[in-house]
Amino acid sequence: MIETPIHLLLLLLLPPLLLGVINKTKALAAGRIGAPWLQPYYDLIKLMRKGLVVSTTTTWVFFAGPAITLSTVILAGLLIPLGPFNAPIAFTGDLILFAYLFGLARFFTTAAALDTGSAFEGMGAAREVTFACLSEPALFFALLVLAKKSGSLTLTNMLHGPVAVFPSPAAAPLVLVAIGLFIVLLAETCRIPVDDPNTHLELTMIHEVMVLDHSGPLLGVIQYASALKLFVLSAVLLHLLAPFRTGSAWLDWPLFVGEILALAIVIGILESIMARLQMKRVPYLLTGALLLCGSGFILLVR
Amino acid sequence: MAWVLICFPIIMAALAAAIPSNRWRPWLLPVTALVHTALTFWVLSRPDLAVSSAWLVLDPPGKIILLVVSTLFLFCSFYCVGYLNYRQERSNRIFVACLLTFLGIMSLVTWAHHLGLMWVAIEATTLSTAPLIYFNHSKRSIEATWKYLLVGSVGIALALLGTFFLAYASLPAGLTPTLTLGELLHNAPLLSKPWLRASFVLLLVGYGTKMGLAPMHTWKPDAYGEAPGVVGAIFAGGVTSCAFLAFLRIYHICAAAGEGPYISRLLLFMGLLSMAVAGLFMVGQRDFKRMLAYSSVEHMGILMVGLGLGGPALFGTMLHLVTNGVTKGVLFLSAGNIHRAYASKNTEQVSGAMRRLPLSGALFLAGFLAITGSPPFGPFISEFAILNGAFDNGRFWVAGLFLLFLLVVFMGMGKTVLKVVQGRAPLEVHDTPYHDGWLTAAPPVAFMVLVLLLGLYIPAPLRALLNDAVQFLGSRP
Amino acid sequence: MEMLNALLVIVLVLNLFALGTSRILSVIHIVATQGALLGVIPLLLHEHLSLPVILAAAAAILLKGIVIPSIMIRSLRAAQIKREVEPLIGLLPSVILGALATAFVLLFSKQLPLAAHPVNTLIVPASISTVLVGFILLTTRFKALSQVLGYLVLENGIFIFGMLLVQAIPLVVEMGMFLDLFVGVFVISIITNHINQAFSSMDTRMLVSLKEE
Amino acid sequence: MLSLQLVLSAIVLLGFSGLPGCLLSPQSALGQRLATALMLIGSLLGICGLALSFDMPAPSLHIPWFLPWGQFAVTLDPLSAVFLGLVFVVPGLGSIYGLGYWKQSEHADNGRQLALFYGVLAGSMGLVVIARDGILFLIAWEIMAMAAYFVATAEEDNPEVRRAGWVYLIATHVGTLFLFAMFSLWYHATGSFALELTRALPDKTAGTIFVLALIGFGFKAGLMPLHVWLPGAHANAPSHVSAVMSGVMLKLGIYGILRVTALFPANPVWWGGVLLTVGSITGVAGIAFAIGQYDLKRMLAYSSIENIGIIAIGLGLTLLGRALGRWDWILLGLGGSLLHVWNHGLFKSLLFFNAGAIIHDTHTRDLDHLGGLAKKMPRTAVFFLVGAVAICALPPLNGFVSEWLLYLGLFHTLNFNTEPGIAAAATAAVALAMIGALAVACFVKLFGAVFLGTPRTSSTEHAHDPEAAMLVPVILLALGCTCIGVFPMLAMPMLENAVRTWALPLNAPGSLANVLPWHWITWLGFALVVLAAGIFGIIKVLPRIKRVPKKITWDCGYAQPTARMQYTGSSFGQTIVQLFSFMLHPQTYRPAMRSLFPKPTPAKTFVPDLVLDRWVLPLFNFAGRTLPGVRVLQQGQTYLYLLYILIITIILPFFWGVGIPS
Repeated sequence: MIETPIHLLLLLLLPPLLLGVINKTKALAAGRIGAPWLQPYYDLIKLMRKGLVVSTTTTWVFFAGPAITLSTVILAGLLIPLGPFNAPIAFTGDLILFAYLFGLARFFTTAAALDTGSAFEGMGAAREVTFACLSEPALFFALLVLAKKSGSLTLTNMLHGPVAVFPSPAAAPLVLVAIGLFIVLLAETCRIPVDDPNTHLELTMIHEVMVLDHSGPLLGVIQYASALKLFVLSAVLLHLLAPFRTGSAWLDWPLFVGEILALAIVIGILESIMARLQMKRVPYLLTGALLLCGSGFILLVR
Repeated sequence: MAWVLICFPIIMAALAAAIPSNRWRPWLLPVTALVHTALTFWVLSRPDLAVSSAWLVLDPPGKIILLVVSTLFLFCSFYCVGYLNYRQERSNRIFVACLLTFLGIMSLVTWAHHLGLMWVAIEATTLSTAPLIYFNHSKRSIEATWKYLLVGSVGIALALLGTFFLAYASLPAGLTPTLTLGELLHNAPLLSKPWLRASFVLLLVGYGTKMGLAPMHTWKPDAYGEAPGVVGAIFAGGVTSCAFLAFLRIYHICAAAGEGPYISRLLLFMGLLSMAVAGLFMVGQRDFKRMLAYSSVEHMGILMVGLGLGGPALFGTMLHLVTNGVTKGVLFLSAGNIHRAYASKNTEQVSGAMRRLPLSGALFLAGFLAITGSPPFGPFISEFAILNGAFDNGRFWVAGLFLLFLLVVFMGMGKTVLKVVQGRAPLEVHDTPYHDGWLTAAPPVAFMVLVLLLGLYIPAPLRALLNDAVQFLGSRP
Repeated sequence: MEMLNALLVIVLVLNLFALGTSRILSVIHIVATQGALLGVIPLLLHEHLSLPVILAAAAAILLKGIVIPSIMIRSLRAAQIKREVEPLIGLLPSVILGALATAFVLLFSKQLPLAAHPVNTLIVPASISTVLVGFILLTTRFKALSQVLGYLVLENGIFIFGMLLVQAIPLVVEMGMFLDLFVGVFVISIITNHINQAFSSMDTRMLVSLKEE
Repeated sequence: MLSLQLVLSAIVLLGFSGLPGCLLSPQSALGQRLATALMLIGSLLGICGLALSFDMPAPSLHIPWFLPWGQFAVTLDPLSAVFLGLVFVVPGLGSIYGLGYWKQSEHADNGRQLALFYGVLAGSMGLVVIARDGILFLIAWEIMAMAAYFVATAEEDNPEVRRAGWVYLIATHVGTLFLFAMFSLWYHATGSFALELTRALPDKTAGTIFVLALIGFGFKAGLMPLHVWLPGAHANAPSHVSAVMSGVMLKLGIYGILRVTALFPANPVWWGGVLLTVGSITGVAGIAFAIGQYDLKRMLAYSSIENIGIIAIGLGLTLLGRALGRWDWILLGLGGSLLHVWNHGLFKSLLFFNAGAIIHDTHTRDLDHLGGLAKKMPRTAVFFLVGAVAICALPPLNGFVSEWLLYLGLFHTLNFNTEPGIAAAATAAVALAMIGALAVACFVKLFGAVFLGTPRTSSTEHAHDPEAAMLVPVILLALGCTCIGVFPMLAMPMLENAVRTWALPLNAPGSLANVLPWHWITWLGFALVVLAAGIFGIIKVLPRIKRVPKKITWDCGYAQPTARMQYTGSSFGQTIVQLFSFMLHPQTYRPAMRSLFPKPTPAKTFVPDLVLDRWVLPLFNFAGRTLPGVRVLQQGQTYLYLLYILIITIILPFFWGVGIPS
């Protein structure tokens, strides 16, 4: 029963580290020393202690956005099994809730963006909701495949089922789905090639441009939430990519942390070898993901 | 008894011709109508009065028509008084006299069991109604009357030839030729088929002209368009019903002769053709009285379809005679009021009737919904019964076309009606003198009540009468 | 019988004359003659003369031969119009048409299942072809009066057929029919007068204000 | 029995609620108050009736009547009860709302008529739901359709309203004709009009009846491509009328399909397949078109189409389940659809009421003229937001619960191993996901364009929160949405009974109340609220947040952002419209730069309805142009008329014995 506290601890504390790892990897790949691993933590703490400036046009929605986003991501995190351990909350159909929590987050993030009445943030919001129309179906195709494979409608059992890419025979669908999910992950967490978290060319951004007006603690909350999102989605993906088990809890926790950091490194490498796609190309990429997951499903049920 | 029903109105007509006062003469109409209706109901309640002689028998179909005609005339007669009050500038001597004569002759049609006599009566209706169309004495009304007379007379002449053929049909079989319905029915199977069929075609065309089946309907829009609204009502409810009854006789004989399949093809063809033509001419129709004329054509078509389907549809057909009659009363009378209030019957000028004449406008709209077969009005029951008939003897194509044409008619008619009823009334119409009065508004309301009643509750006696009629048409003495 | 057939042939010839004549007055005369001749038919058809037969004959001669034509002539006088009929198709073509129709009917009548009694093959075809000629007159003439004449010819044709069934059609009905015919023509000629007053012409081509525009 | 009597009296009260007002003067507010009072009394009686009927054997009443066929047969079974619930809630609230929104004193020339037909509409809808005889059903159905026409065209002096009404009239009449055919065929097949469970009919007949019903009722429900009348009618009707039409009347189309399918003991697989496909298409296309609109109420109308699509998906799953004998699919599919029927009834009326409040003050429905209303009408903003979140099926509100059921049902089709084709049904879940994402886009656009940012025109100057009469119904509806969202298990027994009524012959263990972990929904709902509130609070109480300096929006350093620089609703939807342009065919008018110094010219883009504006109207215009060509046949020449007679006389004998069955 020690699992739940550990789960909570990892969920709440680990995510910024992923960002740190990614940035460090990119820096090294670019031949720089880069910011320390723990830089994201420092940023968050600083932001939390900073003051706040809000626009005269905004209303309470502007505050509600970050708050609701963070809470939904935390709840989503509680539904996900980390490594071989069960999730704190698991019930039939929680996978739907998992997906729709992100929908709720999207609703309020975009609403908060529109609340400022700025053209740029409206633009970002429009892009966010548009790309979701493609990534969401892809996610559901993936869920269908996993559900079919595992025969369960509970995320924990589903992800602990025979869904890993290589040990299981006839893994072709799973490979497709894994790739698709990975693209969805990149899109949802606004990484390259979909979005560039640390550019400052507003016209080309999706997520960052939505939060232009959020400052201080609000910005902190938002960045923390996106780190959590990255963590949660990576944890899901890991069940497909790295189903390694040792059997003893003492080894499995560190193993899981190692895996997820490794995934972060992969993302970092990817970001440093790839360029961001043109905005009008992004839909093609996401459609690709949709098709991958879809064909995975077809392969499975044919 | 028959003689009273037939002669009393004609005597009153003579009286009307004699009365000098233009203002009081119209009141003869309601008086006569009341007596006539009372007598009618008495006759209907007393089966023993139904046979007056070999030639004058009131059989169930006749009873239905008599009932319709008498009621229709009763309500219309009150309307006439109101209408003629607005038309004091013109002498109504001929108008009233002709109306009364016409009532008598219609009663004769319902009683006649001798096809020759029947023909005489039908022709007489043509002649006695011509002056009614001519009431306005305008160029247009002359033209309408001329066309009505010429087309009508030619049609009726063909009907006469058909009647002769029918009589002749018994000669080849060595029977003595006769025209009394009873005998014809009795030896129907012996009649020579070719002559029978030929006579059927001629009578279909002849009496069809009077009913206004396409393509013999051409006189109808002109006549209905130019005649006063009340005359339209009496035409669409009365004259057509009488012609239909006349045609019902030959139908009965042919059915008894076992010609069923042959005539049903003809009837379905004529019926669907009429519905289609009516629908086509209603699309984009700007003159709402002509539109009503085409609606009448359509409903004659529906009657034909019902007859052609036979079986379960016969009940619907008989019922449709009644419902169509009363609904046409609503439509023509309210249309007449609107026409008078706007001094135009063209939808270019007429709009916003609901505001200008709340009552008549509402009645016109309700009448439209009723006549197009929307529940809960009477025509829905009858048309639905006919549809059921189509499905019941597996004629799905007929059913499909039937529904399609109903839709076309609904669209064509609805466009015009809504143009008339909705929107804002043009300002200049507010200074026309006409406003809904008791005498001109109550009759259509009464009709509307009947229509609604028939849609929700068919009185037991009427139902019995309809069933008798269906029985009768299936039988042969 | 030969007599009767000869009579019927004359009737048919008169049809063609009616089609071919240009002056309305003479057409009226032709139709009158035809009517009068028809009145004779029943007398020839039924050897033992019964009352209805005689009455029918008398009524026919009186009405078709005298009364109606005089009405027509009066209204023709009343209407100061050009006395020529104005056919839709030329006179000669309409004659040819009528002739063809008559011929066709005569041939066709062989197929008709005619009754054994009365043994006469000409009555039925004669009546039908007269009806057709009536239709041709009705559909190819423009003057109101000449259309009325067409209607009369049509009626004549029907009357010929009626001759076969005198005993079938009781006297009252017979009289009723005559009455109707009479009143009909009477009313029509009244209307033609009104037309003539209102439109100062009898050309029915003027009567096209009521139409679907 | 008492329950049925209560419901019947309620229906009568609703039906005639508008009558007293007609006897009073056009301006008197008394009539309207009377009507509302009668409506409310009726609704309360009805709800009591429903409560009494719960878990009782369904009471029914048969009175023979004097029509050639049929009888006055009504039954109050759980399936009817579900829909009756809506009938007794929404119109009543609507009439309260009307007291403020459509004041008799301000609408003297149509107020009474509106009240009259509003009542008739409500009453007839009640009758439709309990009728168990074909004829009675048709009568009630048509009264409902006509009453809806009259309330929707209350402002018939406005040509646009007339046009929309005309389209509605045609559409509903076509639907009715299909129902005529359907019931005739039913009568032909079963020998009676009684709507009761029959022995199995021959497949062909049953299939035809199903298709006829699907089309006939589809017109009313607004299944694509039969939805043509829906956007216009909803946009141009008074808002409380739109609420009733969208919230309740559309659902009766669904009810019709349910009732007819319930008449058959079993059905082939393809019925379910058809409904699944139609539902998915309707849902995706509906919401995509909604995003393309710039008219507030048209967007809501199209989103109604989308929700009907979602419900249809559930029905498809249900029929599939019955065809393959899978009780769990029926349970989840039908339970989900019925719950969604309820939910949509609640949040769509909520949204329409709020929209009405906005239109009432700003006199415009154009999104691009609104904006920044959250400051002027804060309460309206909150309740609108509740509706928007609910309709996007987001937790913790009611929309999520019904879609959750549907998703689970669709996922259940996966573990059906005998026929692989069936698992394809699960792809409907993907369609549902896409619908969900699009819905978020749609309602963010709507909420953002109307309430957030700064006002785009002066039309919002006089906007303010509405009076109590318009606010109370909104509050109640919002409460309803939240309750169902947080305590869904309360609704389950009712749904359960309805489902079992529908699937009468096969009856299996496993009930909605205990197959699903409802307590988690409740707890997580609370957790979400508490967590969000907590974070909100923490941010607020952080030391440096005590006094927040207010500055203009940091528009990337641009010093003078004006209202016209904002992203408009249209531009917000643009990206998605482009993504779906293969289906939406957006039309754009760009200003043409001709001269050197061009005059200011407007640029605008809009999305016409695919079916109505691209197919139906052109077809009808063509017919309207060509059909009158037959008039050359009737130009007044008498001799031609006579010729027609001759011709027909010659033609008719040619039917002589041709193919006569002897």
